[in-house]
Amino acid sequence: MNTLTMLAISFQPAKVWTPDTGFSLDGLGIWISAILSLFIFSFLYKDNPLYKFAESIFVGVSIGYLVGIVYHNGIEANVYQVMVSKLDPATLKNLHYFQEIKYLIQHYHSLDYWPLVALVMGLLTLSPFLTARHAWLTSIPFAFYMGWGSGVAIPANMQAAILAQLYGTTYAFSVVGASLLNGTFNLWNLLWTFVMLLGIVATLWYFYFSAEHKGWLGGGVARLGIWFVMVGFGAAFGFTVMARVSLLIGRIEFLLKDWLGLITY
Amino acid sequence: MQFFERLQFIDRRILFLFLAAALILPFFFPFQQKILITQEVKNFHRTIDSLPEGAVVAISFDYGPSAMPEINPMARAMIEQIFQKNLKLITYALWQDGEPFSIQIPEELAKQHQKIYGEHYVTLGFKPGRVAVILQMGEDIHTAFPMDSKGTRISDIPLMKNIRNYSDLNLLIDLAAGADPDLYVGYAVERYHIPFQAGVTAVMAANFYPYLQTRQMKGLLPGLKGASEYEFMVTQANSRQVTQMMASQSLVHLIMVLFILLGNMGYFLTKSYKKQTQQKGRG
Amino acid sequence: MVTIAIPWFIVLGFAGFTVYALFKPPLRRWVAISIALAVGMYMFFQFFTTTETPAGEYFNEWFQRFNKWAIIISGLTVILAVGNLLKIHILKVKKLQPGWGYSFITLLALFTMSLFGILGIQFQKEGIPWYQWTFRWLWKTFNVALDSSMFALLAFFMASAAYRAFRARNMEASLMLATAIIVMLGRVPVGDYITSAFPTLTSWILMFPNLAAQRGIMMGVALGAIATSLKIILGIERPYLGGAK
Amino acid sequence: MREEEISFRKEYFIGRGGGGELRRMLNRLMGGLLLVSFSSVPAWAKGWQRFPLVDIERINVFVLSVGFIFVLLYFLSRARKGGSLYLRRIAGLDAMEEAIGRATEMGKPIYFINGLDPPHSISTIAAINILGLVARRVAEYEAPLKVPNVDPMTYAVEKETVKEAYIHAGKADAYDPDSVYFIAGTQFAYAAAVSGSLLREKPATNILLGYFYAESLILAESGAATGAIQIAGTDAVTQLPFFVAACDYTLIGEELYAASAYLTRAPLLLGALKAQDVGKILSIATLLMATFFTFLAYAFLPTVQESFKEFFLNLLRTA
Repeated sequence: MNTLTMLAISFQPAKVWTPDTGFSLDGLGIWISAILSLFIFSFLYKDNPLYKFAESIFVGVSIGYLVGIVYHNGIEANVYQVMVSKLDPATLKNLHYFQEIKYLIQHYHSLDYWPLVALVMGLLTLSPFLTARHAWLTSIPFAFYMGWGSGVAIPANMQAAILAQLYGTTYAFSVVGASLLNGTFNLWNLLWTFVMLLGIVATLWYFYFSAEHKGWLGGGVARLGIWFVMVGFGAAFGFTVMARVSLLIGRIEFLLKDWLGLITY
Repeated sequence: MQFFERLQFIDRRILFLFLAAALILPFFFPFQQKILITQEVKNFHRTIDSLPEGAVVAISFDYGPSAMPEINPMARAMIEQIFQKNLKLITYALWQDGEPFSIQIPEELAKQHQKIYGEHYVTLGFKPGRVAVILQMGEDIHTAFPMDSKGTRISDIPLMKNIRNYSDLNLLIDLAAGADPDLYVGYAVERYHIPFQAGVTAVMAANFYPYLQTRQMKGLLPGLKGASEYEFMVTQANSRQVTQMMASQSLVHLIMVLFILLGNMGYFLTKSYKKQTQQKGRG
Repeated sequence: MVTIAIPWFIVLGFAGFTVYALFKPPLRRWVAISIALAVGMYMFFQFFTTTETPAGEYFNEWFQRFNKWAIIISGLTVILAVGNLLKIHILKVKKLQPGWGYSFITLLALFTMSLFGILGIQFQKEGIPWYQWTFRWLWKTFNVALDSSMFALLAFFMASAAYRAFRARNMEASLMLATAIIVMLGRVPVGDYITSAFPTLTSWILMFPNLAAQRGIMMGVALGAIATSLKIILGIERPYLGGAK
Repeated sequence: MREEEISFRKEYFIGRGGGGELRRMLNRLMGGLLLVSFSSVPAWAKGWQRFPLVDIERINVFVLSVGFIFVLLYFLSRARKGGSLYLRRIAGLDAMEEAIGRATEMGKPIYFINGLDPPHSISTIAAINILGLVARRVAEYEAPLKVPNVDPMTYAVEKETVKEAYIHAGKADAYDPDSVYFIAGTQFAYAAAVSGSLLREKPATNILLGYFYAESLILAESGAATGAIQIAGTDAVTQLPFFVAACDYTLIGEELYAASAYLTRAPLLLGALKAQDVGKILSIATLLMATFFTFLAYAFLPTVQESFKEFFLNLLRTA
């Protein structure tokens, strides 16, 4: 493959307008995207108006997008549609807004009113923006949500992050132990399983604050703990480098391929 | 001495230059690399592969455009495998930015495999609430998602008629850019005992290895490397895009390691040089 | 019949309490505290009940109802995000503070995107294609480009941070450095070309020492999360009161 | 009582009976107790007999959770009463003291940078607690302090904290109202502004405490480039590697809370920390015992009953 000719021939930037197909919104979108990306990248030099411009758009569109999608997928689907779930969707679909309201009032007895409780609670988040005196009402939905979240979090954490992890560690030892009898024993397995146990115990001990980390045992295990933690962080660091680079590659690919058309595949 | 010290403080523009070169060159001079498949990816592939025909797999799209380069190839390969094996597919998103992906990718691939919406696959769209949705899906998917992404009541969709909650699903997969797999393990796997695995960005990957050992996660696809391995397993070859991205990735890692080593060399040499001069001064 | 009425009494009781508290300021925070306590306790104990009896099913029904409410409420917290954004930026534009132009752009982007979002994702009524199309176009052009560029930026900072700040100062930093280098080389095919030890060693690191450290940290974090959750339920810690104490 | 009713109750109270021998034993115990206590229920209370009971599969989670509640409440009440609860000194605190001293000697400012989270998040609470003490020490030495902020609410709280600290140190006139300031409202703008001023002012000491996101990298790196002593602390696990790489001392995860609790003796933090410590030491003990005995039983006692071998596994089983 002659890569150099590929470079020379295939310079086909995205087209906003062509004589055959006329104006292309897709092409325009790619151009805008590319320019905004470059604005963002200009931050590498220093903070500048172009970057600030792109950033202010970002803040606006990300929340604006959230508004649209939550309105439909959160409120329309989970409040309105649940309320009318006993009614015929085909009939509702063909009604205009006022007819629909009239229809709903007529069929008030077959509506589900439970979602309204949540809707009212949720709308209380508006209170700080409407009245300073009753801004405290906003604490009600948050209290519900946090109480709810805390209630489910306690058993879930106990089960998944503590008991299951203890079980997993113990289970590894039962497997190694059984392997002694059934002839699949491997010294490395035993050793690595032991390293795992040591690492968990040492890490837990490192984060134990009620005793001084002194002496050959206390101090030594704590030191071992921080070493294990550092190995863990090292792995995370290596992985993070990988992730950030991937994101940049993805962006460069967009610029080279979709925008400039330098590569074609 | 100056030279050693300078090794520590090479202008970052030079570093960026090297970085940019390592990133861009493979796009024009692509090279294929050997793919070594890791155990967690093999497990991931096998979990889907061992499902019987007609089994139902749900995929949760919990990532935004920022994680697109890493996770989209996973999503594509995964849905490819699911359609190849004639499994049923349900997609949804717990991150608002994941919704477009959860709709576009299955639709694209469904066209290639002649799959019919509503019979072979369903896209349920986005739902706010994360933990709330995960829990409610365990009890009743029909009330967590009253409508699909197109606005049809999901009780009217043939595929969803017999699917009430997690016990009717054969596998749950999370494609995540954040800590959502933690939530799935805590609130779905332990509570409802559903087989679960995840494809995650590399940033989060190291955190999930404990779950592999406890089998709370059947398999894991960590970052772009995981995606490339998995894609290779599914299609027996890497797509051009992933090959090129991995090539860039390789070069960039090499450059980074080189620079880190250079910096540290400078650090140590400067330190030992200083020590030597100090001793001389004392003598 | 009585059992069906009980939850209504409870819900109406809380509503009544709230209305009463509107006129009795000292009582206000107790509304929130009692709601957090009641809901938290319910969710906690529900976990340990079976659903195999009618009574258990009834317990479960309320569990589901709370879940559904949580979905709706967490959706509505978008009000808070929008409200705060509007408050800050409208003020800035009004007073023509420095940088009000950017605020204006933010507001414009917010309004355009939410308008097309609400009109564009039409569910029940037949959608107007123009809106839908524009919405998808806006998302693809602005959200995708800006979000991914913002994070792609980090690669550069990452590189310069790794080079300039990553020194083997002491034993801990050296261990981290060594692991990071092994993982960086072990997770790309190039590492395998240098020596096949890199991928093997990487797998070992991830499956044993890394697993041990992550598990230790995970257990510690879980204990912390349980403690925090308990404090929230019992009203010892009241983050939900926020500024409005 | 009719036979079928007894069998119904047995089945009902004893539950699904999955799991191993230990769980079955527990099931029998619980079921038996309940059977006895319910056999004399009067007819009018019959409806209550059908009230849902504990899912026996999850009894271990229940016992541990409830146990933890009591431990937590005990330590919280002791901490509130001002009882003597021992916490070891965190090494990072000495480093912090030293760093403040160095800044005074050099006459350069000290930067206190806290994360993006609002003031009610636990890491921000810990950071603000430490800020109070740092500010007091800084006031005593009369070194300049800078606290750039991103969250308006945190900004308001920290302003008060610093002011109080100066008054407490008897240096109210030395307090500079501009030392705590609002610098930017969004993540990257904040990172850019702070790293810009770090590079300009070249502070002697940077203290980064709180919950950080992707901006941690930019902040820590530009701080390291200026040659400042950097002390960081966060419980954001994904950001910790960067701090460890770029800072001279890092408070890892819970060390941040511990440092805060150690310095301020704030009952909320202290009590929770002690309860977590009990949880940790119990976990360590369980781990050592369970792995040791399970390994021995599986490796050297082939003839022993399966239920004995699985004793600990059953105790810990959740699925």
